[in-house]
Amino acid sequence: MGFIIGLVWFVVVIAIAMAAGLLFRFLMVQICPKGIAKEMRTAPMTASFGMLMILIYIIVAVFAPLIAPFSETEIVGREYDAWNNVNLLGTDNLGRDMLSRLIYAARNTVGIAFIITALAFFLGSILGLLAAIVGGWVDQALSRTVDVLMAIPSLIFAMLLLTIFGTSVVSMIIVIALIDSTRVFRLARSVAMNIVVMDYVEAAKLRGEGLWRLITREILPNAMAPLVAEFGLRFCFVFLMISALSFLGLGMQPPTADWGSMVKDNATLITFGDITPLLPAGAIALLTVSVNFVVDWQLHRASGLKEQ
Amino acid sequence: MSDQEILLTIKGLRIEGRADEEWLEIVKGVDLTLHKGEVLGLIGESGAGKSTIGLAAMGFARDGCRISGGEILFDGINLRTSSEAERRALRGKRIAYVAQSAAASFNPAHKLIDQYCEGPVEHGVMGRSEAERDATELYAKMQLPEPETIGFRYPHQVSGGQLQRAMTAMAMACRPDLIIFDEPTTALDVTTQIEVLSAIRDIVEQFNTAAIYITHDLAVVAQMADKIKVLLRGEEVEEADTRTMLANPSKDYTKSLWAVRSYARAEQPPVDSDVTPVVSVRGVTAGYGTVDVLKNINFDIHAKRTVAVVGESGSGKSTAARVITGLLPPHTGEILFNGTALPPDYRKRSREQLRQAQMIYQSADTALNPKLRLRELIGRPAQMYLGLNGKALETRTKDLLSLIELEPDDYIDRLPSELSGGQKQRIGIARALAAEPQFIICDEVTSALDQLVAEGILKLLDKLQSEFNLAYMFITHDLATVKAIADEVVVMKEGIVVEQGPKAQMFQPPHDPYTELLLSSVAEMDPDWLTNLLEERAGLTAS
Amino acid sequence: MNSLTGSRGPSRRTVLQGSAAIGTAALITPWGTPLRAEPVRGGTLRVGMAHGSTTDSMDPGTWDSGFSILQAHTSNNYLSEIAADGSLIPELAESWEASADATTWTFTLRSGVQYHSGHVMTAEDVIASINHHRGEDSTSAAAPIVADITDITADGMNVIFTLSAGNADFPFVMSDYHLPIVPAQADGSIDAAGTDGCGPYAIEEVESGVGSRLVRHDGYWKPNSAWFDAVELIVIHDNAARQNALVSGEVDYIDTADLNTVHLLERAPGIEILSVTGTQHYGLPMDTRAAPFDDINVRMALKFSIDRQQLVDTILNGHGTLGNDHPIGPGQRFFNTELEQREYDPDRAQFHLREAGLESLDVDIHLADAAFAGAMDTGVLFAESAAASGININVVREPNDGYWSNVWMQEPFVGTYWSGRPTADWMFSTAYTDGAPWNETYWSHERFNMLVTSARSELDEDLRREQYFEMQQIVSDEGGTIIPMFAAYVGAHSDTLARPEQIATNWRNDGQRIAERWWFAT
Amino acid sequence: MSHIWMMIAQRLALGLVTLLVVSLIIFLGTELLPGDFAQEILGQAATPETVAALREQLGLNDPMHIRYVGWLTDVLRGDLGESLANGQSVADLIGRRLGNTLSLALYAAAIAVPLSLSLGILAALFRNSFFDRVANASALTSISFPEFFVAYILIFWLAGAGGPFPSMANFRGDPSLGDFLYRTFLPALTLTLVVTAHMMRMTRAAIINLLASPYIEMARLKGMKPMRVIIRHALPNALAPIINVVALNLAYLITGVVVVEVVFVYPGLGQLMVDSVSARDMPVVQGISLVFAAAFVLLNLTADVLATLSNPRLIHRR
Repeated sequence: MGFIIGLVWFVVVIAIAMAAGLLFRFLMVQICPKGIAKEMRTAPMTASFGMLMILIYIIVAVFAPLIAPFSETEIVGREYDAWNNVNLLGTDNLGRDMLSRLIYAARNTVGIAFIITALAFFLGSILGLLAAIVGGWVDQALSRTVDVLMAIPSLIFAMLLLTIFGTSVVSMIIVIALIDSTRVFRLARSVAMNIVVMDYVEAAKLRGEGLWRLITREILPNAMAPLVAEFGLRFCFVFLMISALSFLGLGMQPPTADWGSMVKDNATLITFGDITPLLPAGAIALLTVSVNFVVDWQLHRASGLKEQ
Repeated sequence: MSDQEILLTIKGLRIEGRADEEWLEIVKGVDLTLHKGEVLGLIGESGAGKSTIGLAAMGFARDGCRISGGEILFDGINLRTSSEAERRALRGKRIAYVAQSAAASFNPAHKLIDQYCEGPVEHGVMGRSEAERDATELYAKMQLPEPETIGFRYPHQVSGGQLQRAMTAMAMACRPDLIIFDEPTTALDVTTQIEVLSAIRDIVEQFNTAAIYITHDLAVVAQMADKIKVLLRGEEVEEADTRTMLANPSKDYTKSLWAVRSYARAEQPPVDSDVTPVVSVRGVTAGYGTVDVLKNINFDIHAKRTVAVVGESGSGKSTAARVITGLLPPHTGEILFNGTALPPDYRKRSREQLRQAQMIYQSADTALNPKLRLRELIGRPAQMYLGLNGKALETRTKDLLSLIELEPDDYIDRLPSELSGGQKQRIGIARALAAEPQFIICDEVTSALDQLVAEGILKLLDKLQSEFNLAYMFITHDLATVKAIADEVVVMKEGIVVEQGPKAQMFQPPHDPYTELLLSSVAEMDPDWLTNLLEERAGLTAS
Repeated sequence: MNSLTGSRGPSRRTVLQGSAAIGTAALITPWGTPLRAEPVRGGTLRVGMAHGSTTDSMDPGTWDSGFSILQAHTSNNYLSEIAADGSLIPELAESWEASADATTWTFTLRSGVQYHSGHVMTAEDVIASINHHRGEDSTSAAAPIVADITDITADGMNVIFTLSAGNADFPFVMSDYHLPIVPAQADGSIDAAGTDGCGPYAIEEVESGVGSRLVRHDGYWKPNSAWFDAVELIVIHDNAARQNALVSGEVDYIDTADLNTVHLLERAPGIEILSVTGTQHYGLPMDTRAAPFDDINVRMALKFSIDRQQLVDTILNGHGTLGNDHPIGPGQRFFNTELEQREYDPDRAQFHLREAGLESLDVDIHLADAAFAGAMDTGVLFAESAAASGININVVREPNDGYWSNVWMQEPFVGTYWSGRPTADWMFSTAYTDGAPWNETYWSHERFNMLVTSARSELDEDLRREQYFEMQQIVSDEGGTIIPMFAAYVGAHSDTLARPEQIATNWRNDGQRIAERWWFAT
Repeated sequence: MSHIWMMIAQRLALGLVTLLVVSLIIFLGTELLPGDFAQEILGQAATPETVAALREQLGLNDPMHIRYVGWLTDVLRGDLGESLANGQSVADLIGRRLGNTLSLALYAAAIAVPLSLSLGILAALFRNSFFDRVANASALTSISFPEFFVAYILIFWLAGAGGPFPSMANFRGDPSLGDFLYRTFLPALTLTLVVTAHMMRMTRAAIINLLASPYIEMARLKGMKPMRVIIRHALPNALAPIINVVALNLAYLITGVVVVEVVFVYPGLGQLMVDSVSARDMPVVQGISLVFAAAFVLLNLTADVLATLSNPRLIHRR
C-alpha cells in the first residue's frame, strides 16, 4: 500500500514538474528576445524544468533576506520543533527556523560552491590549455604534478590542508578549488589536445599570436562544451565535499547555514524516521539534477546529434 | 536494358531535414526507376540530395531527416509502409551500401573478415565458415593482395584503396540485388581510383547487380553508369543514358557542369633568370624524428607566378609547406625569402617575416575557428600586422569581404557555420590577404569543393594574384587544377622531386614515368576511357 | 583464591576515607522503579564505544580514549576503587594508613590475587606499576599525578609511599585509571604492550580503533561480580551508527548517546537511557593574562551574558545541571551550597562592561566539537545571548584535529571539558592553582593558591569545608573560566540488560565498572 | 606488443617517482600540521615534561630531513617501520586493513560496474526516452546526496528494527564468504549508489558520442539490430573512456571511503589514515599514503593498458 501511495506521489510530482517546465518554456519564449526565444523553443522538458529550478534557486539566494521569515541565526523556538504554522518546517537542533536556514543556505552554499568551482575551472582550464598548447617540459611538469596531487585521496588531502591553513571560508575555497582544479586540468588538457592540432590554431601560431590569445580566443571557446558539462557535475560535487568535510568536523563556520552542514547536523534524525534532513539533501539533489539537465541539453546541442 | 524486370521504383520522393526547429525539404519530388542489373549514376553538387536519395532507396533516413512523401517500391515491397524490422531484413541482404570513406566506415575495432561475415551470418544467409570461404573468393575477385589473409587484418592495417575494395566485397557478401555506391572513390588518389573503379565495375557486371552510383565527378560516372540522372537542390534536372548525356546535355545546368574543366589561366611570360625569387627552397631535407620525408628539395617561386606542387598522399608536398612556414625546421637546407634566409623555426621569425608568408588551408572547416565571427577572423591579421583599429579596421575588413565577393554588411558578423563551403574558403583567402603578404601557400584549397565552386575560387585567386603581385605555392593532387592555374609544376613522389619545369613542358611528352602515370590516371569524360586505359596498360605489361 | 570477603568494605582506621562520598546518584529513571533482580551469570555484553582510536595502545601511560579506559577497568584492578555510592573503598589494597602529616602512606595488599596469566600479585608488581609513570623521562600522561611520590618501598605485602608534601586525598589518586596493577618483569619494569591484569575479564583479542573481546577471569577474587561470560567492546564513532546498533540489537549498551536525539532514542521500544550527572563539566576558559580578559569586569560581563538554562536545555537536551563558574559539582563533598546561582542577566553584563570602561566588546572564541560535544552550538548560542548586552562574540571553528595542542591553552578564549576529579583538591590543583600543568586560564590568585595548599593537609573537616567554600567563591567570581553546565553522562542500553540499584556518578559506564557490576536480566 | 611492455615499464618507473613525491608531500604536510605526535597522543593530558620525554624517546627531535631520509631508507629496504602510537609494525597494521578495504571495494565494484555499464548501454539504446531520463535523474539524485546520508537512509530502510541487514559491517576473525557478503551488503550498496552515476553517464555519453560515426551508420545499413549496433559496433570503440572512468571510481572505492567506513563501523584503511593523521603517527600515515598512491597509479596504469589493448590501432601497428 505504501508503495502504491509512493508511486502515485511520484507520478504527481513528475507531472507537476513537467507542467512547470513546459509553462516556463512557454513564458520564456514569449518574454525573451528573438535569438534566445528560438533556442528556448528547442529545450526539452527536462532542460526547461532545470532552468526554472536554477532560476528559482538564484532568486531565493539573491533575495534570501526578503523571503526568509526569520533571520539566519535567530533562535525562535525550542529545538526540533515539529512543522507548525509559525515555523513552517519546524526548527533545528538549536531552535532556529528551519525554513529560514534553508533559504539562507541557498545563498551561502550556492555562492561558495560557485566561487570554488569557478576558481577551480579558471585555474585548471588555463593550466590545462597551457600544457596542451606549449607541450614539452611545461606539459610534462604540469601533468606529472597533477598526477601526484591526484594520487593523494582528495578528502584526506583536503583535511590535511584545511588543518594546516585553518577552516576559514577563504582557505576552504582555495583548498577545495585547488584539489578540484587537478581534475579540471586533466579534462581541459585532453580536450585541448584535440583542438591544438586544428588548422586554425596552427594558423594563429603562424600569425605570431601570443599564448594568452591562443588560449582565450582560439582554444577556450572551442573547449567550452565539455568543460561546461564538467562544471555542472563539479559544481555539485563541491556541495558533497563540503558536506563530507563537515561530517569529519571541518565544514563551514557556524552559524552560517549551508546545506552540507545542515544535512550533517540533522542526519541522525533520519534514523528515527524524521524526514527533516531530507530537506537540505533534497535541495542539493534538486539543484544537481537541474543543473545537469541543462548541461545535458547544451551538450546534446553541441554534439550535433540531430535526433530527438 | 529496359526490357529487364524493374527492381526499384521511386515516385515523388520527398525528404525533409531539420534545421534548428524547422523542417526544410531537401529532396523535392524525385522519381527514379531501376531495372535488375542496371547501373544508375546520380550526379550533382553538394546539397543536391544525391546521398539522401541513395539512402532512401534502402528505406533509410539519416538522423535529423525524414521521408515525408512519395513511394519507394523495392521488388514489390513498399519501403515506406513496411515495418522497421522488415526494412532491416532487406538492408545488407538485398540492398547493400558502399560508403564514401571506407576508412571511416569500417569499424576500427573489428577485423575485416568479422565485419564481412556479420551480414551473411546475422541475416541467416550462410554460416560463419562458409562466409569466410566466400570472403576469400570475393577478395580475390576484387584483386586484393593475399586474399586468404587480408581479412584477418584490422582496417587501419590496410590501405585506402584496398579498404574500398574490401568494402565492396562486403557489400556483395549476401549477393544483394542492389548496391548503393556513395562516392566510393572520391577520397582516393587518382592512381588508386582506377584500380577501385575497375574492380567495382567487374564485380557488378559479374553478379549482374543493379547499382546506384553516386558521385560529383562526371568523368567517373561516365565509366560506371548505364544511365545518368543529374540533380540540383533536391530536384531532377534531367536523366538520360550515359552516352547521350555526355554528348548532348539538354539543360543549361548540365552544360555548365560539363564546361567546368575548360578554365585555364593565361600563359605567363617566363621570368628573367636574374630576378630574385620571392621564395627559394634550397636543398631542403626534412622529416619527423630520424625519418626523412623530404629529400633534398629545390625550387623557386617568383612574384606573380604560381608553382604547383603535385603528388599523391605521402609524397611530401604538405611537408614542404610546413618547412616553408617554419612549423617543421628542416634537417638541412634553407628557405630564402627575397634572397635572405629565414630562421628555420617560425617562433624565431619576426612578425614582418610571418606577415609576408600566409597560408590557405585545404579544409576551411578546420582552418576557421568556428567560434569567431568573420569580423575577427579577417580583421585580426590586419589588426595585428598593420595596427588597424576601430573604424579603420572595420573599413579594411569590409574591403576584404568585397574583394572576395561577399556582401560586407551582410556577412561581417556571421559565424563560419553560417557560410557555405565555398564561402568559407573565400574567408580563408581574405584572412591571408588581410596580412598583405607577398607569398601565399594554397594547400589543396579546392579539393573539398564542388567543381563550379572550385572554379570560382581559382578565378578569384588568379585575379588577386595579378592585383597584388602575389607569389603562390599551390599544393594539389589534382592535375586538372594544375592545368588551370599553374605556371610551373613540381612533381613529387615519396619525398623526391621527380620532375619540375614550366607547365607547358610538363604536359608535353616525354614524361617521367611517374608523371605519365599520374597524367594518364586522370579520368576523362569518355565512357570508354577506363576500358581503353586498362587495355592499354594490360598491353604494356604483356609486352 | 577469591575467599577474601572479610576484607571487603572500608577500613575504619584509615584517615578521611570513610566519609569520602563524592556524589549521590542523580538517576533519571523515566520508567519509575529501578531495575532490580537477582544477578545471574552468563551472556556476552556488547558495548558500543564512542571513542576509540587506531592509535590506542596497551601502555597505561597513554590511555586516553573512552575505549582504553573502559577496557582498563574491565581487565584490571587498582589499589583503591570508588564505589557506586561515591565512597572510596580498597580494591587490591586491603587497607591503608597515613602518617600524621599525610606524607607517608602504607598500603597493605590483598594476598593471593591472581592475574589472568595465573601469576599472583606481589608488592613488586605495585611498585613497578606505579614507577612506570614516574621519573625524569616519564612519557606517561599520569606523570603529574604521581610526581609527588618521592619513594616507594615494599615490606612484605605492605607498600609504603613517601610523598613530597602531605596529601590527605592520596588514596583517591591510586584509583586513577592510569594506575592499574600489572605484573612486574624481572628488571622491575612492566610490559607496556602486555594485556595481563587481575581484573574481572581477560583480554582475548584487541585491535586498536576497532574493538576488543574479553572473557571472564575464572580466578577473579571479587565475589558477586563480573556476571558476564564475555565482554565485547566495539568502537562506533558515528552517533547514528551507534544508536542504530543499539536499536537493532547489535550491541546491548552504548556509552554515549547523541544528545540531539536522545529524546527520540528514549521512545524506541526496549531502549533505556542512562543519565548520570557527576563531575563532568564544560567550560569556556579565558586567558586571564591577555586583553581584554585580564579585566575582571570583562570576565564578569561574559559570565552574565551566557544563558545557562538555554544551554542545558539545548546542548544537553536537559541532561545536566547549571554550572556556577567553578568546577565542583553539586554532588561533591565540599560543594558550596551557599553560593548564589549565576543567571543570564544582560543588564548586569552591561553594568560590568561599563565598569570595564567599554561600550561594546568584540571577542573571538575558538571552538571545535573536540572541546566537548556541542561546543560549536554552545558558541553560537552564546553569541546570540551575548548580543543583547552589546557583546559581539565571533565563533571561530577550529579543526577537531589538533584542537588540544593548537587551540586549547594557545588561543585566549576557547572551550574545554573536564571529566572532573573525585576530590576538590585534585581538581583545583590540576587546573586552577598557579603553575598547575593545565591551568588553562593562566590564572594566578594568591589567596586561592594559599587556600589550596592549606586545605590539602588540613584534617579538620569543618575547617576544610570552609576553605573549599571560599575557594569556590573565588573561582566563581574572579576565575577565568565560564562553567555554564555540568553535563550528564548519557548512555543507553537495551532492557535485556539489568543494572544495580545504585549507579556510580564519578564516571560514565557505572564508574567504568559496568562489566563487573551489571548482568543480563532473565 | 613490445611497446606495451615498454609503456608499462615507463609508467611503473614514473609511478615510483609519483610515490616518492607523494610521500614527500604527505611528510611535509604532516610536519606542517600544528602539533606533533607527542602532543597529540598525550592530548589534554600533555605536560611539557612528558612531551619532551616522549619526543626524545621516539627520536622526534631529529631534524625533519633526517627523519624523512631515515624513513625512506627503511622503506627502500622493505621496512615500513612501526607505529609511534603502539609500536605495531606498520606493514601488519596496514595489511589487515588493506584486505578489508580491498574486499569492500571489490564487492561494491562487482555490483556497480556491471550495473552502471548495463544502465549506460540501455540509456544509450533508448536515448531520450522516458527510461533514459528516469535513469539519468535517479543516478544524479543518488550522487547528489552525501554518502553518509545515503548510508543512513539505507540503514533506516534495510537495517535497524526489523530490517533484514545488520547496520554494522564489523566482524571478528575470518567470516565465511556468505557471511561477509551479508554483513557488508549495506556499505557495498551505499558505495554502489555513489559511484554508479558517474560510470553510467560516461558509458552513455561515450557510446552516444560515437553514434554519428560512419561505421555506426554502416552497421545500421547492414541491417543490424539496434542492440547489436550498440554492443558490437559502438561499445568496443567507446571502451577507452569507460575504462578510464571505471578506474577512477575503483580508485575512489579504495581511497575515498572513509565516511562509509565510519558509518558502518568497517575497519578499513580510511579510518586508520584519519586516526593516524590526527595523532601525527607519521610512519602509519606515510605507509597508507603509499598504499593509496600506489593503488591510484596501478589502477590508472591498468586502465591505460586495457584501453590500449581495446584499440587494435594501438596494439597492431601497421
